[in-house]
Amino acid sequence: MIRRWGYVGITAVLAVVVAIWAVPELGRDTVTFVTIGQTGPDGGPPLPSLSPDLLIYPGTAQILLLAVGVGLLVQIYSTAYLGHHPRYRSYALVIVLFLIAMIAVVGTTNLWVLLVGWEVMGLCSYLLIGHEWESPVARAGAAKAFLVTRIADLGLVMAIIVIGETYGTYDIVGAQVAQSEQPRHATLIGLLVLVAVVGKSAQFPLHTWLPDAMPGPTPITALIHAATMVAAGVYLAARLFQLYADSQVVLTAMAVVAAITMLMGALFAWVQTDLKRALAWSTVSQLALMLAAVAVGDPEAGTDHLLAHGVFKALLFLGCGCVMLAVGSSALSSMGGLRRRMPVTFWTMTAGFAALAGLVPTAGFFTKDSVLHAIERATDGDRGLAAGTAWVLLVVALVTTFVTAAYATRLWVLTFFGAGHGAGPHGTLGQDVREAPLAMAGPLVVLAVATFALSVGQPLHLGTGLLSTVIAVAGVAAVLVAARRGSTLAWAPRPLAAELWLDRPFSRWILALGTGASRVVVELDREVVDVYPRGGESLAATISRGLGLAQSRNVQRYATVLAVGVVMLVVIGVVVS
Amino acid sequence: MSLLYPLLLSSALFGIGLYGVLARRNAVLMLLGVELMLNAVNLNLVAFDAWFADRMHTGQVLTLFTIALAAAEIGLGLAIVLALFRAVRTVDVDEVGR
Amino acid sequence: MNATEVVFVVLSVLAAGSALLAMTSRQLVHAALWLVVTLGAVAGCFVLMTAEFIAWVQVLVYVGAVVVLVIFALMLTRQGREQGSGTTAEVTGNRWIAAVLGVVAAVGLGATTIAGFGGERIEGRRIGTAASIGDALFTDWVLPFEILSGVLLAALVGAIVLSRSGSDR
Amino acid sequence: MIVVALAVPFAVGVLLVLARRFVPSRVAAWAGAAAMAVTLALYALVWEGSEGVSGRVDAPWIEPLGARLQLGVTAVSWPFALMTAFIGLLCCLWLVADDTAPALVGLVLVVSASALGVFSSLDALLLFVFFELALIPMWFVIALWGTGDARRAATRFLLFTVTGSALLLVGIVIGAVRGGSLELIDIRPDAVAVVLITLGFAVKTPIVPLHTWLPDAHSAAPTVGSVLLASVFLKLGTYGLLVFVEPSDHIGVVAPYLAVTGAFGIVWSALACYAQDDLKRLIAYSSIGHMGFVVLAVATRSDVGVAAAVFGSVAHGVVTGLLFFAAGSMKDRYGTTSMTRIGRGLYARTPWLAVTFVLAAVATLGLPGLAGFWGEVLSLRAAYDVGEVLSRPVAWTGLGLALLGIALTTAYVVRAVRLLAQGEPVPSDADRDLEVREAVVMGALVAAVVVLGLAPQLLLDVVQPLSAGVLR
Repeated sequence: MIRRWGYVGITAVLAVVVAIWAVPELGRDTVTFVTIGQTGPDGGPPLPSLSPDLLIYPGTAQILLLAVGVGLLVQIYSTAYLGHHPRYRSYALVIVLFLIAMIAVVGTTNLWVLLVGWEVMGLCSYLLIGHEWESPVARAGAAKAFLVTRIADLGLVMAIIVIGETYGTYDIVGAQVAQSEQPRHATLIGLLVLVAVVGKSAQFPLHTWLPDAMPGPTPITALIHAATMVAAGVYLAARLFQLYADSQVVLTAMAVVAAITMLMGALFAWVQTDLKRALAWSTVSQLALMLAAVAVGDPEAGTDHLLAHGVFKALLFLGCGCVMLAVGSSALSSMGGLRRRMPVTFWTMTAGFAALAGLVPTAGFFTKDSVLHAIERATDGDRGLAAGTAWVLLVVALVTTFVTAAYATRLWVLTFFGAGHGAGPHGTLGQDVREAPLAMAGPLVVLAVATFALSVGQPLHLGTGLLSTVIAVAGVAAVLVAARRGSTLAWAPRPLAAELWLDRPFSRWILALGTGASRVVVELDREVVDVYPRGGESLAATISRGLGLAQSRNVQRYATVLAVGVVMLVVIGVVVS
Repeated sequence: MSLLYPLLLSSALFGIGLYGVLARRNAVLMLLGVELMLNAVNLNLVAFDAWFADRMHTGQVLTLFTIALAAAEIGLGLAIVLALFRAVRTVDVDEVGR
Repeated sequence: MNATEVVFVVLSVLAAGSALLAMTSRQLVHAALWLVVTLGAVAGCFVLMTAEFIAWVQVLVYVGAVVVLVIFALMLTRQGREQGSGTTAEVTGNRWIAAVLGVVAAVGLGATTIAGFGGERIEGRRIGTAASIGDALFTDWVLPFEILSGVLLAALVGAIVLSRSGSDR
Repeated sequence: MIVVALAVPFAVGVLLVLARRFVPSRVAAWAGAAAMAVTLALYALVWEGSEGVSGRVDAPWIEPLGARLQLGVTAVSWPFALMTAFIGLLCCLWLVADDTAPALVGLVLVVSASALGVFSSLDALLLFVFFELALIPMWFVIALWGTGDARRAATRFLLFTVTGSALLLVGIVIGAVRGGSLELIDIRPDAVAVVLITLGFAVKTPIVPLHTWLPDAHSAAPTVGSVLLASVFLKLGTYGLLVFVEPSDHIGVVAPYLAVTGAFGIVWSALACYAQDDLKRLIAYSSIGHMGFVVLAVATRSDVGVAAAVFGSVAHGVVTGLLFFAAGSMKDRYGTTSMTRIGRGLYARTPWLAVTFVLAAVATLGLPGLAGFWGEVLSLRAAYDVGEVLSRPVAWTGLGLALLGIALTTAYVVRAVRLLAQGEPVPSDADRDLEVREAVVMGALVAAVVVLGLAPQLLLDVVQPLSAGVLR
């Protein structure tokens, strides 16, 4: 027990240090550099180095505080949720390593440090998803997550190299300064960054790893796969936005990706029968919303929504963990009627669902409103994105708002209401279904408070605000009415339930291709490439056999050869002389 | 008498002896071939001695030596053939090697 | 062409023909006997070249000793196979190469001698009496002669050692 | 200083081989470790800076040929030499056990010293002599202490390398004749000689398709043999390419082929790795991939390329050394390196071994922050820059293949981790965690991997002034 709280202590120290460093920056308008890298002697970029250059501005400080805050809460939560686990030490230490990596990604201005943090986050995610490595599902999910994100990360590696070659520095600020003088290679850089973002933030078409990562421990899902790491993709897109802001190609591609992903994620979230997986799809959808904000040229709105989403999605996942601990499963069919037994979880998750649905006065409403407003502003077509694209994006976003409200309500209803319909294997709620312990409920309360507190001081845009509220309320009401009429809320068309078969290339085709190719290579290595050594061998053997023929062990043959030789020598001698 | 007659006979005997050495399967007859070639040489030596007629009679003396050596050679050779025959029960040079 | 030459040519043809038969005969003993004819004819040639001593040595050593030895060897090495089938090729596979080589060697040597000694003649002097040979042998050639006797002795001992059967070695 | 540093391990090694019947195992191993420690210290102290040659020794040798005993280290060779001495030391420490053959320690010393000689030679003929000197002891190491079809694998290794050496010697002679001297700086190989030298070193490096000796040799060799082969021997190839081919005026003849085959080798070896069951074969194939990055970097003929090649080589030395030591630990325990036979769940069965293995595996896939990354990323950058001699399509083809290779590398590493470290544990009697000597050796390498990963400047600062033209 004491050792478990020791890890909480380590995390707390980390959080306090970051807070001391970041909190004063929250209100500041100016940008603070710690140090700045310099260009190489020959005008080209210097060889890569991991300089401790740091850059803080208010958005950065917020995300840093979000990361360490959620991290601390997750550590506290884990002491109760996972305290019995024999491998608690590695679990807790990897979380600390993850937080350090996240701080590096968010705080640095050196692209290589960013990359190191970025990949270490991916590694931690891999290790934590696979924490229950006895289970094949966890192993598969971890491997898939790592593979997909790492392959996408090659985009970031190349983007960094291109940035270095283009602007002669691996420093973000330096590159931005150079870009403001003469922008170059915007499309290339932007597309490469987009690849990395799509992978890390689980956007279409690389989105399938995130739902499959759900076998990981639920606190980890809350921290890494909802609040921080997946959001880091959007953060990166926002951070490097200036470098590709001029490229309409990149912005359009980003908008298209965002539009497809947000609607798709929301629809998939609707049809899920598993609470955790539904929340995962919801994360995908919300990340797409943030990316849409970046695409329409308002990365600030994107990071704001990132912040709010980080809080309420962490809240939802942690609440989901409480529910899972109580009923022993994350399947919606085993839940229902939990609101009396688990009042704290119920009320805090209600706040979370409200934020997800975008209802006033939660932070989710305000930040989503900002995003919608940004999209709406982009429809005049002078912000880099074509007006038509922006209109489509706006419509999709509004439809998504409706679907989001609907599925949030559906999950809320199915989890907490219905007085035990389908509750437990025996039809009634078991006696062991009770409220989560304090270490788990406490963080929920903190996050729920934060869900409301973050809305303080947020801007309000009346037009889009009203519109989105109406749409969200319509979504909520439609579901409530259907539920009241006795619907099981199980409307799930087959293509949606199968998630449009988008996972098939990853789970089957690419795997089969790789396995087949590797077999072919091994065969070729053995049968074809090895031909020349074997050919050399048989050539030597043939020659030696040929020469061996002369060694017939027959005196007469030797004598014959000798005689022929003598005669030939004589003939040659005569002819020459 | 023309010097050519013994020389040409010598050439012919040498060629026939060579053929015998290279072609006969029987080891004893191979040795006979060798004797024929030696005889051809002897013929040459004597012919040149008769033609040159030096005081030391080099050709004839060498012929004598050759004959003696040939006798020694055939004696040793046949002894070897006999030993070989006792070892492998054949004097067929094609089979001895196998 | 005088009488000596006529006799020499006749002897030559006899020697060459019997040599050819000796080297091609299927019957091993016949081959040895044809060799006797050859060696005898060559001895006749020696006589015609006035080398009587050599001729007698030839007859004594070759016809008398060597051929007898060969015939003994042939009989001692009789193989069962040969008695069964006389059709076994007594010559090896490379007899054509051997024949060509023999012809080439003979023709080459003959051509060389014709080119080198075409017009030369042997005078009718008596060169090969026992007296003159003995004189040369025991004055100028005495050292090689003695060495040769050592060689003969060694060969004798060697032949005895070699031909003893494995059991009493 | 360098003479002493070379002579000590040579002498101790030869002594151990000669007195193999009279020396106890542990004494032999400790003596070897002491010798290598002296060498490592001397090599560390000899450094005088990146400009010029450090610790130069110059003595007459074979005057009629113009060959002189010229020793010294440059900015390029010093990292190689340090890495070799370090690995040699760890190999000797690894052999501190009761069942070690003293002769094996001796041969390890001779091999290490020969490799150090290659890295320290400033004379082409001397380099070649050391190059060959390392081969025969290696044959004994593989053939006598190997497992499986060791004799065949060792002979295959020997034949491949000796064939390469023959080409190399011809190339050196041509270059020396044209350059008028056997000094490395003066060697001027013409186009034919460059092709010959490249082929010679390509066998050693190895470049696909000249690689088929390597998996056999690695999987058959004993643990220290595998480590030496991977960490030191392959570097002889890359070092040779760096010293002979990279500065040559005729590199353009071979550069496109080097770039494409090097990058193709990354993909090829990664695919081959994916189908392996034998862990040592897998690591062997992964070495081919890493060398592919180095070859690609060399082919660009740029300062970044040189830095990439040096960093890639050194990083591969420590990372793959670590992997082979981990595989060796498994072999010591389970008597096999077949992943299916070792069984799953090493995390639970031998936690520290499993963690070390996973760290090494993650380093080998080039995770940023660990040593393997910087060599790869510098190669990518060199290829993106195109360099002096390549055409852009060729360089970018190499770049694309290399990226694909990185992705595939991740796949096989994840597969290996899944097969070995994760999964429902199947306990076995042989399960025991790291011994002290294993922990020391692996700990040293882990430290090296992490330090090189987090502070690449340590090494890059050594190589960087190369742009001022030390070797060119």
